[in-house]
Amino acid sequence: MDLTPFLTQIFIGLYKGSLYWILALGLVLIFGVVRVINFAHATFYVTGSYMMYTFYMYTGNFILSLTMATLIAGALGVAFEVAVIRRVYKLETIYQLLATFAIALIFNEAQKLVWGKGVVYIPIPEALREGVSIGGVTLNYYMILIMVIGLLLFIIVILFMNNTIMGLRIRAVWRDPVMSEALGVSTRLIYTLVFFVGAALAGLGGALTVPLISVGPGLADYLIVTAFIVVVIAGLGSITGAYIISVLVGVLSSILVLITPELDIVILYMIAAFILLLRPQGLFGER
Amino acid sequence: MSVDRRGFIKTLGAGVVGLAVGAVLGWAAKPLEVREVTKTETVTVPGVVERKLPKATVKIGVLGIRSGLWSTYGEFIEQGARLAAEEINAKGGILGSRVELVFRDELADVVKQAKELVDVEGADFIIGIDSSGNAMKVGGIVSELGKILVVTHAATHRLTEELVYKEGKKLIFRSSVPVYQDGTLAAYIAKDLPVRKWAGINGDYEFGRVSWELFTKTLKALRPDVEFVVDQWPKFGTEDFTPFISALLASDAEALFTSIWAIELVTLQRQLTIMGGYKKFRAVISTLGYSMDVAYSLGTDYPTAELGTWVSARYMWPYPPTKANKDFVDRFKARWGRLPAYSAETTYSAIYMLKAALENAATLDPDILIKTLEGLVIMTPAGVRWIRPEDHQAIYEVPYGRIVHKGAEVPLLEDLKAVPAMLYYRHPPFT
Amino acid sequence: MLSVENLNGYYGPFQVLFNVNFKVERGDMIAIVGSNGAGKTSLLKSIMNIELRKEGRITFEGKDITKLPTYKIAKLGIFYIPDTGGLYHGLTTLENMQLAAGRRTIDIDRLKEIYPEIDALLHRPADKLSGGERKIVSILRSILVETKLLLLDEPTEGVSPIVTEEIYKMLKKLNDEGKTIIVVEAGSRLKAALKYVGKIGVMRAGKLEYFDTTEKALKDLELLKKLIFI
Amino acid sequence: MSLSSRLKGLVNGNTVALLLLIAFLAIIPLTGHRFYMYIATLIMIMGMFAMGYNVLFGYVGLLSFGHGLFFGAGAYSTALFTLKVYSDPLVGVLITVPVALLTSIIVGVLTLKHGKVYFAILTLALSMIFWSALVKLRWLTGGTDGLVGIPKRGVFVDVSGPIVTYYFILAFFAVIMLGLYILNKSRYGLLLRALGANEDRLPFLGYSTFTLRMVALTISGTASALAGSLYAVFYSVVTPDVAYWTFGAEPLIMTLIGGPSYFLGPLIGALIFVPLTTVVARFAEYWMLLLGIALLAVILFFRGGLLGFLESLSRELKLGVYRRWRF
Repeated sequence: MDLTPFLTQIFIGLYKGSLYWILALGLVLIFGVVRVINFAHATFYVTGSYMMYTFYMYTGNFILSLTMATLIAGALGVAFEVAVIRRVYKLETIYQLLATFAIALIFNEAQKLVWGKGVVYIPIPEALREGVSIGGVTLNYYMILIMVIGLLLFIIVILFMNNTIMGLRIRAVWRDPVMSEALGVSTRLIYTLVFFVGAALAGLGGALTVPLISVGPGLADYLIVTAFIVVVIAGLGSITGAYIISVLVGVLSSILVLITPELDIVILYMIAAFILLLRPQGLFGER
Repeated sequence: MSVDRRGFIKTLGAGVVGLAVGAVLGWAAKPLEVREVTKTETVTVPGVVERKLPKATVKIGVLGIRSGLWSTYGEFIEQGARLAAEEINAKGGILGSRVELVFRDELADVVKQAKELVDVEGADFIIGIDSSGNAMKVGGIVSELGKILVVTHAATHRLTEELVYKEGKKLIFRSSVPVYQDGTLAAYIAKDLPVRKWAGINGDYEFGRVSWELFTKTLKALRPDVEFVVDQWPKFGTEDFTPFISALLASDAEALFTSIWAIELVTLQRQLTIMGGYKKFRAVISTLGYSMDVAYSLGTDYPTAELGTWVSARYMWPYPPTKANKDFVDRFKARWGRLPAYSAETTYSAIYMLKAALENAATLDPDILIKTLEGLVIMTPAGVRWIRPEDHQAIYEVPYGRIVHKGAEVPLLEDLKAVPAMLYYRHPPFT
Repeated sequence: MLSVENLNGYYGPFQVLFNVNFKVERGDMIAIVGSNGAGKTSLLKSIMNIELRKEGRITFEGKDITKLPTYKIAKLGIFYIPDTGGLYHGLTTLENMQLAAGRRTIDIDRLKEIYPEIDALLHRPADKLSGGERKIVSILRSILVETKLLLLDEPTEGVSPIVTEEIYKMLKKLNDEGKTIIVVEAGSRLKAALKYVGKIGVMRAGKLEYFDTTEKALKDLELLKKLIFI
Repeated sequence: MSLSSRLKGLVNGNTVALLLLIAFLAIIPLTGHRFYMYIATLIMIMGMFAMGYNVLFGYVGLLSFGHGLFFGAGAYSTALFTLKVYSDPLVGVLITVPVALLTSIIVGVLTLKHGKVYFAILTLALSMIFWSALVKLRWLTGGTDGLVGIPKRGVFVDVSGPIVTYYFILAFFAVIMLGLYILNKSRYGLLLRALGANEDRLPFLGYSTFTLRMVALTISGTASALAGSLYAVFYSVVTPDVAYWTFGAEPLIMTLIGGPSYFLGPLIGALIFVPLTTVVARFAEYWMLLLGIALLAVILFFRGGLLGFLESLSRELKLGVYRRWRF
């Protein structure tokens, strides 16, 4: 049996998984620390995409555009936290959810007013246009870059969380915000910081995909839904779990395309629901 | 399909006619009764004076996708409709009555919008509708609305075959080509290509399924030696096709058929290029590949396969090369700053269809208008449209063409291949 | 040093503190006792501005802290230890210490002065410590920062009598070094507390019913018991 | 004084409002204006959906993101039954009751054992499975294009005229509203609300939390399914959209607009939401923008919903009128 098709599907799955991970990481951080389920995450993602496009159109500089897109998405995250989320922290979960949902609606439409209704994309950087060819499928260097960035982000986040005071404080707020306050940690600052990081990560994900996936209003929805599934399966609040599950979901859904093209999403939802029924806290979550 | 199709194939021999004579031949190939109907259409009514409509304004409700990801399509519909209305009003309206348009977003509960158009806005006609599901919904309640509905984009054959022909919902008409264009005609293009093994990637919904089914069935009948080695079904709204593409590329297919459209098609084409699809597939057929949103988005990046990237749409601005069409394209470009997309033309022509019917009948009574519209033949930018009486489907030709780059902002077409519409359309009784 | 004036506290629509007034002098070691639900924990939380809504005025070293966010109150030198000890599960003892210390380095020798066996605990996760060890670690954290006032919520709850003694000795040592301490204790710990503290308060049904020196309290022991247990 | 106060006790604000509303709905067809009838029908259907939803949300305090599942189950069981088994709208609507009971019990067994957050996530997951099954099982459900031609004319009843359809739906609406009203006044309703207010204390009273929640879910699911069923009859078309989570979130939005802690809150919400989206949709492209802004305003400034706002207003004016509208 020729295994090449499976190898290429696994490769593609790893690349897709890395994208899910970049989004899931922001969701996990925001949910874990701030305890807000952020429906507006796609907003930051799409903002990153459009900013990438806009800056690239003006400067033609890939790295600069990527940096600016990430920072602007992060800044939007901060604005959002300060203007809206801060007012709903103390309310019931449902109001937080709806607030993020409302923001998502508003931004989706607002983006259309600014960037129009069509799709935009930018070319892949010159140096990364080619790729490795396996069995007729080109494994593009740019896709490999996304996988590497995903892995690097994982290493950086784990090192940051375990080896810096700020990381320690974030973990502390994650577990017990009240006690952290009593120890002199400003949870408000941490919340804002986490929103910045989460939104910036989503923006980075959005910016990175512009050369590969065309961007239009609302196009990130499916990606975000999958990232949510990842976070839920992994357990709300587990960083390592989110990485592992992102990659697994990427690879699994990619292989399902090959073997049961009919049923890929159904199977994914079924697996997610099955895991939830057995372990509502998710595979890596604590109760 | 109807019994006389084989006869057509014989008469027309190759079945494919050249660009220059395409329109003329296609016209000539139409059955005799069509030409007879022409006469009734051309008969003007010199004897009657003071022909007027009972209302000073004819209101046309226009439905289209105006919010969310697909709102470009609603925009095309709106631009086509506005252009037609502006032209008509500038020339004194329809029998002296002004045309007024009311636009509604079909994504905000299409049935509610349709009812509101009729009951609150007082629309005399409803036109437009992008999504097949929505067309079926409005089609389902059309007798309750009591107004003529002209669908200008949604392509499901069930609308005309089931609702009009089988269920007798005579108020429904369609000015745009149905899914036959995507499935059946594509097979006529495919049969002449020197490839045997086909791959398919289509949306996992009615339109994608039917396109692929018609394509494979027709092609197999025309060329029994072909094989369909792989088919993939991404769902509606897929933003990343990479897993599907790599599954396609893992097969030994030599050519690719796709009915994916709009934004998704842009992504699909780019990712195909990136992943080496255009090194592998010698030919690509993209049934809605010359929709203007796609052509503008891809621009000079529009990939070309060795044996051609064959594209079509429900109307393509370079075809037919008639003066009427050229004038329309110029007027459209002057008005909106871009080339007309297909739903702009189909909506534009729908309004002119209504105009013709109103001028003939001089009434707003739907029953009389239905009779007038049935069998109507009218010259439109897309060529001559004949409204088939049985299923109220407008019959006209749209060719397939090969994408070429000539340094323009949008890619152009070469080797336009037109096949007479009567040849590849399904015919009553649609068995 | 700390003064609480006309303090009323609410959880949602429910009032839990009623017009509480008292003053704490520098170097005091105070125990506030009361039965379950008497409002002791609420009192500490309202000083720290955690969770409840309040009316009244609280000043610390002359500064009005009533409306300050919790972390700013903490930064003024008030260290609060909840009844759970407030250690973070999943974090090691050392990480828990570091969290309190912030960017300061942890002076292990200083910790050893107070609690010699600290070495054995440093690298164990906080949830793997025994109940007594947890309480001790949670108190030790307070000496890593310039704590002026230490607020403890039932530091000896669920701990053996021997460890209770150990904890109180440790607190006494800190008090001798100049730290002001307020301990909240369940009624059953009244006797243990009386051995070490200088002032005693009794809460009942959200009111501070008694507040005086230990000497005086020892004379009023019967009254105290009545207040606590009835 | 004593007589008027006794009268006040008897004539609860809810009773009057409900009866007035039903009477008002009953005379709408007399205007002969089909669009008003259409809007009123939608208000009835979505109102039923939201009122059913609130049995779970407002009474028991459980947040469901999967109510599209019940609505969709109702719509599809009616559609499939009338199209494939027995062509009659009345039987088609009634058949949803056993279907809804079964669905509720299955969903309940799977989701009610866990905490509130997990309930929200699990209901969302289950409804998405249901939705993707509707999309994928094309041979049965017609895929994304749905099922068309659900009959209005049947063996027992013929509701093919718009006025007949209207009264057919109004009859079900009235029955369900009165049923929910009786539930609300009954001891069971009180228990359910007590459960929402304080779940810790109830087991001591001899009631299992699980059983009570299951009862609430079943009532809620059945009302939602009936709404879905009438929706199918009304439109003659069903598509998988009705099972998608965003559709399932609409009753939640209506409930929040009206006020979840008032018996009629969700219905008032539907009364505002349905015409509002109709008006706002005229701004074509921007209607979702306006919806977002409206939602945000409700969350930030009017969390008690319209009735909550009115209550605090009437309290300010020392009238206390809307207090009697509470559960």
